[in-house]
Amino acid sequence: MLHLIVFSVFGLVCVAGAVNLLVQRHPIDSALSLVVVMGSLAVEYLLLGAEFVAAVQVIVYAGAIMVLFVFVIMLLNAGTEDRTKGSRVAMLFGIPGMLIGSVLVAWVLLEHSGTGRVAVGALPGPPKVIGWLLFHDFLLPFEVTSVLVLIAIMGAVVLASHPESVERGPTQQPKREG
Amino acid sequence: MNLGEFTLVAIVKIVIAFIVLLTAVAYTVWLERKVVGHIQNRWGPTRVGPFGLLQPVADGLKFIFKEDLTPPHVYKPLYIAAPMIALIFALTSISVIPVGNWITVFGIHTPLEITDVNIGLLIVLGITSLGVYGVALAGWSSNSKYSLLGGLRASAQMVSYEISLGLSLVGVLIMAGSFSLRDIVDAQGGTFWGFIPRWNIFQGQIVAFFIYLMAAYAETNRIPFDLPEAETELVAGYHTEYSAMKFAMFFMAEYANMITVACLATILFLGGWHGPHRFGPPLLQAILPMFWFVAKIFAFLFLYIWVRGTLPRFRYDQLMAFGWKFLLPLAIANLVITALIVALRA
Amino acid sequence: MVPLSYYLVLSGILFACGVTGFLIKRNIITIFMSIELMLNGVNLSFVAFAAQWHALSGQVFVFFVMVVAAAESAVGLAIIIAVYRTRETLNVDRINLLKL
Amino acid sequence: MTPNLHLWLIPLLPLVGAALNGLFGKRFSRQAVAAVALGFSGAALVMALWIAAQFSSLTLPRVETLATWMRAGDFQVDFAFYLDQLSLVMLLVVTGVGFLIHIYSVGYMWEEGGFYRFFSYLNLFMFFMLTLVLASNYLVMFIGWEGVGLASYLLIGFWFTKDSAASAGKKAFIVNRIGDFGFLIALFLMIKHFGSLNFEQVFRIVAGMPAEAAGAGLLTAIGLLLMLGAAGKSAQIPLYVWLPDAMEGPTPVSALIHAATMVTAGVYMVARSHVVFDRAPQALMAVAIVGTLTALFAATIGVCQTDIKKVLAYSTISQLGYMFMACGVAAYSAGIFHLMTHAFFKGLLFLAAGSVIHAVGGEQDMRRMGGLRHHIPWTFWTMTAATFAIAGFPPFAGFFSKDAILWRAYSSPYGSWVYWAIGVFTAFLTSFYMFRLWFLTFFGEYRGEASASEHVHLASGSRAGTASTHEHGGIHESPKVMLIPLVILAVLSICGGWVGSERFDAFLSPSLRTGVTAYSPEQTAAATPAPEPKEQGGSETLLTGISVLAAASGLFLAWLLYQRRPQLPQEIAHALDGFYQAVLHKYYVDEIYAAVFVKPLIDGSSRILWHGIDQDVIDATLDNSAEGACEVSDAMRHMQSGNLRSYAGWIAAGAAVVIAYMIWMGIR
Repeated sequence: MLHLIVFSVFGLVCVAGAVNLLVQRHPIDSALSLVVVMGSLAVEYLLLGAEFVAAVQVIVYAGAIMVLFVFVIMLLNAGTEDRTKGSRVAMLFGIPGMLIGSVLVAWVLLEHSGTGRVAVGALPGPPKVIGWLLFHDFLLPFEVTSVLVLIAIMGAVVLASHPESVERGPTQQPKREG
Repeated sequence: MNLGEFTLVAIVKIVIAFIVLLTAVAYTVWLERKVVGHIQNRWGPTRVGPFGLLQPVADGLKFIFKEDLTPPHVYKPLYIAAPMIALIFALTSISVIPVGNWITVFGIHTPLEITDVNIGLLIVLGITSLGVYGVALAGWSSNSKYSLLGGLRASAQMVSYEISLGLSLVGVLIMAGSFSLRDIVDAQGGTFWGFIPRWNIFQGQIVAFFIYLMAAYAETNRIPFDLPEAETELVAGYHTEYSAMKFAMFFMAEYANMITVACLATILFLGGWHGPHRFGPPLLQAILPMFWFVAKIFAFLFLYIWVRGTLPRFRYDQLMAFGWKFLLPLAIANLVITALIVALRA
Repeated sequence: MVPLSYYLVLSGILFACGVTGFLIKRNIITIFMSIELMLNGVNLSFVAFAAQWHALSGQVFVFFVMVVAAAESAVGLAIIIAVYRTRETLNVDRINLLKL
Repeated sequence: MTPNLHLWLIPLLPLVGAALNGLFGKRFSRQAVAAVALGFSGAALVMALWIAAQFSSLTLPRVETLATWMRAGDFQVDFAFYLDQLSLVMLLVVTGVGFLIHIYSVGYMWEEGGFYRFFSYLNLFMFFMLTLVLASNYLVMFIGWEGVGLASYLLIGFWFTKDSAASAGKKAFIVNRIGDFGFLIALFLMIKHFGSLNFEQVFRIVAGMPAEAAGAGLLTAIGLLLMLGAAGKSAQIPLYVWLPDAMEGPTPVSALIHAATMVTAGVYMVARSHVVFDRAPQALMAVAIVGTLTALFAATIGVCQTDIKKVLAYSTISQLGYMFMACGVAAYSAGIFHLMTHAFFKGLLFLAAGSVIHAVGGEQDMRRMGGLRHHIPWTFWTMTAATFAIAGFPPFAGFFSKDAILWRAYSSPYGSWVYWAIGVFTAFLTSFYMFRLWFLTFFGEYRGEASASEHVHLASGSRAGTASTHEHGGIHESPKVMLIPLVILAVLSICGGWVGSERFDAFLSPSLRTGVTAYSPEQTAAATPAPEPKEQGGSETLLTGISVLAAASGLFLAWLLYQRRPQLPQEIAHALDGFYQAVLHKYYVDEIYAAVFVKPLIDGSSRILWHGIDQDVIDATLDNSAEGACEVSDAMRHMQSGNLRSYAGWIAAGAAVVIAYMIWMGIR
């Protein structure tokens, strides 16, 4: 019972955050709602026993990725969005498609697979075991992902740096007075 | 232990923890003013109470009774929320930090911390990583260029240094093999050859301690990395537009963070509540561990203040270069070497 | 005890919110956040299924999703900065040069 | 067991040399290139000699397996090397003559561009040739077989800027392909029917086949196909056309590849497969007939050639025909004997011819030579030895081997007096055209241009563009490095035959004769009737006398026509105008091939394959589908509005469709 209550509370917070993301017109509000969603999702993970996932969710998603978003919003000084009407397709096809798809999926989930029940801490994911999995069963994906991250870092640096400094190259940057 | 008892104990512990923490925050401020004063050949606070000991109380009263000013053109919801976010996260992280062994009081056996979780370190890291929102949002919502610059600096700086901070801790984690702060402290009990304590700092993690120290200074926006509030260039950085209690919240958050960091350093590197062999009567023996713990925290805080009174401020690009080009590779090297040594020893 | 399908429905709702955000938001950063929202929804279903089938690989997958999301946001935000530098707008309706 | 001989080292050493020169030779000095090439081929020679020295203590045949190459079910092929008396002889010939020609090439090619390339190819050739010779199964042999073809192609086209050289290389390659095609099919037949390519296994199976099956279709087919392969490689009718053109390559190449070693690979292969041929009399007869006809046919063409190297080329074809004839009458040892002596004297002839060409500055037409014997005495004397050897004068090497062949052609159970008669007539022709060459080149007056030095510059300039610093003071003797191999080969040409065919036969018998009996003695007795001596003793001496007489009459005729009465050839040519023209134009074989095979092929591929299939079907399909795609995308591109959210809308709608479809599929 307690489980259901906690689940419902944080589930509602989650959904509220998601909806708030849609409703808010200022990106920083949307970003903060997303942080709320992520935080409550971390609690849901904890409920499922995935303590390490929950911690990483907070540290990486809320603590790093979203900070990056907020940082960019601040950097670009993004204002409230203007409701331009650039796309009829999104309204005519996208929204109905999305609705149809989610209704279908929800129907299938509720009708056909609603038998399983999970208890609190259904599957503990201790860091030790997860680390073992990562470095044994999933070693190749792990290494590939690390390469991906490296590429992403370099890509981000190149993309975000000023075009002039890229042309000049790092070696020819003028020495700063120190 | 039934639910009611559990709740009661939890509430009691929370209350005690917060009272102690807030007091500690207040007296850390006093300590800082006093020490910096002496470093600069001044007296520091002397007027209120003996040695100015009542100065924090006076300051608190002043903050509470000041007019709560909200400048125009600020983005109000976030302007109000930002200091709260900062303070809440700063205070929350103390909840998983153990200050001593299990004790039995009034027949209740309980650990000396608010809650004992097996991923305590991760929770502390998570909560402190959320603390940056307070600073960043304060800077942005103030709608002032000084604040914005401060906020930008803060978020970039904290995200950057968090990586080195996290990596410096991994070495300790490998040595202890657990995320639980209590396990980490327990792993540091005993001595080498009877006189060198088996603290992590003496077990080859001295480099990690150095990285942690640097990253922690940056994370708490302290000199020499206090760029977000660099008063000579940004007036007061992200809290330029804040006053009265809201300003006090930022102030308290900063010192609470310092204490958290000091606690963490004590637990991870300085052997927690382990100290010299126990002596004296049983009561003393029960209290001594806590004394060692507090003493170490005090030493760490003193180091903080000492550095503040001594070092100048870094330039921003120097800060970033230091973090990415020196600390991060060093942390990675330390991690690799530690892992190698542990693997070889196993 | 909570039925597994509750978790799945919750993740579905989050995912649908993400899709909707992608469709109705004009700010490119918000659109990007909608993608993160979708990823979060998927992550929840991963963890829920992991609990259902007692297979930790579900949780491991969440890590991979997170890492990919981190890489993606780093590159994506860099692209956004580059776009903003040239177009001086974040409204995707105004960034539509890629057409016939 | 004797200790491991490391047979694999022998082919590998030249390969290392080839790799070194090929990869880094460009930066080496000429001396270094020559040192590498000579060092590695010389090392191979030393190893071969070392093995030969241990010969008496070896148990032959021996197989040394290096690694498994492929395995499919029961079928297995190893990288394995095989050493018996036959391959030992071939090994010595190839490494010995090869090394001498390497030495010679250093002098001959010194002025040329692409020096390192030449030696890299030459070493590569050695590698493949040794692989071929040492192979222990048909597939490894095929590697060598194809490899020497490749090396031959590369070396014929060594002056690839010259159009004729490039096309000669291509011609050699393509004509060889036809032969290889036969060889390959023979291999496939073996795999299918015997399940192995290993010499020992195949021969054991073949020897074990019942008598009535022996000589039946399968073995005949395999034999004929192997013969086709051998004919391609050894330039027999009808695939000989590439060899004369192959003279476009540098002269040492002609000596090494197109006289001494590679072209004899076919003979070696037939001898190696003798177990198969012994059981297939029809195939054997085909070999004999092809060999005999080739011998005669090429000799007649050789009579009229004026290019010194072309004469030698046709002579080579003719001599190879002799070897085939010998194999065709099951006198394999005689064939191999002739192969060996031929390697000595024909190699020498080519090298000496090269020396002559070198001396007169690139001129190859004998009509512009003459009277050279005083200018280049060393060349003259060595060439004389070789000429007498090939003509078959005793006691030169050629006499013994040719005599053995002719005698066996007459006396062998498979033989016939027809083979013998044609052989003797060919011997007469051989003697005639060789002495014609000899007289034209070395006697009489010098008929070339007065100042040969101009010629030299033109020639070397056109060849490699190196305006040589080397001083060509008119006609001059070649450097020592070229003469030493000549002398060695001359000694071999004189003495090489003294072992005598009987002793050689006895030496080779373990691999060529006991092979049969070892595998199944009683079968041999049934299949090959014991060689009933036709008319021994007196008739052999008589026949020998006749062949020596034929050689002597050839010498006399050549002396008469080209020394005594130099105007006579013209008159004879006029008298026999039609026939002379035909012979001069090599019986128009090239033209016939061009008209019968090449032109229909080109027409067919350009009309049907190019215009018909490629342009009208394949290209048209692509063009039309591309145009269709253009039109469709022209209509569809309006979907691509450039608006991100529209794209997202399409994705969402599409995803909904996919979800609906999958759910529908799941429900159904």
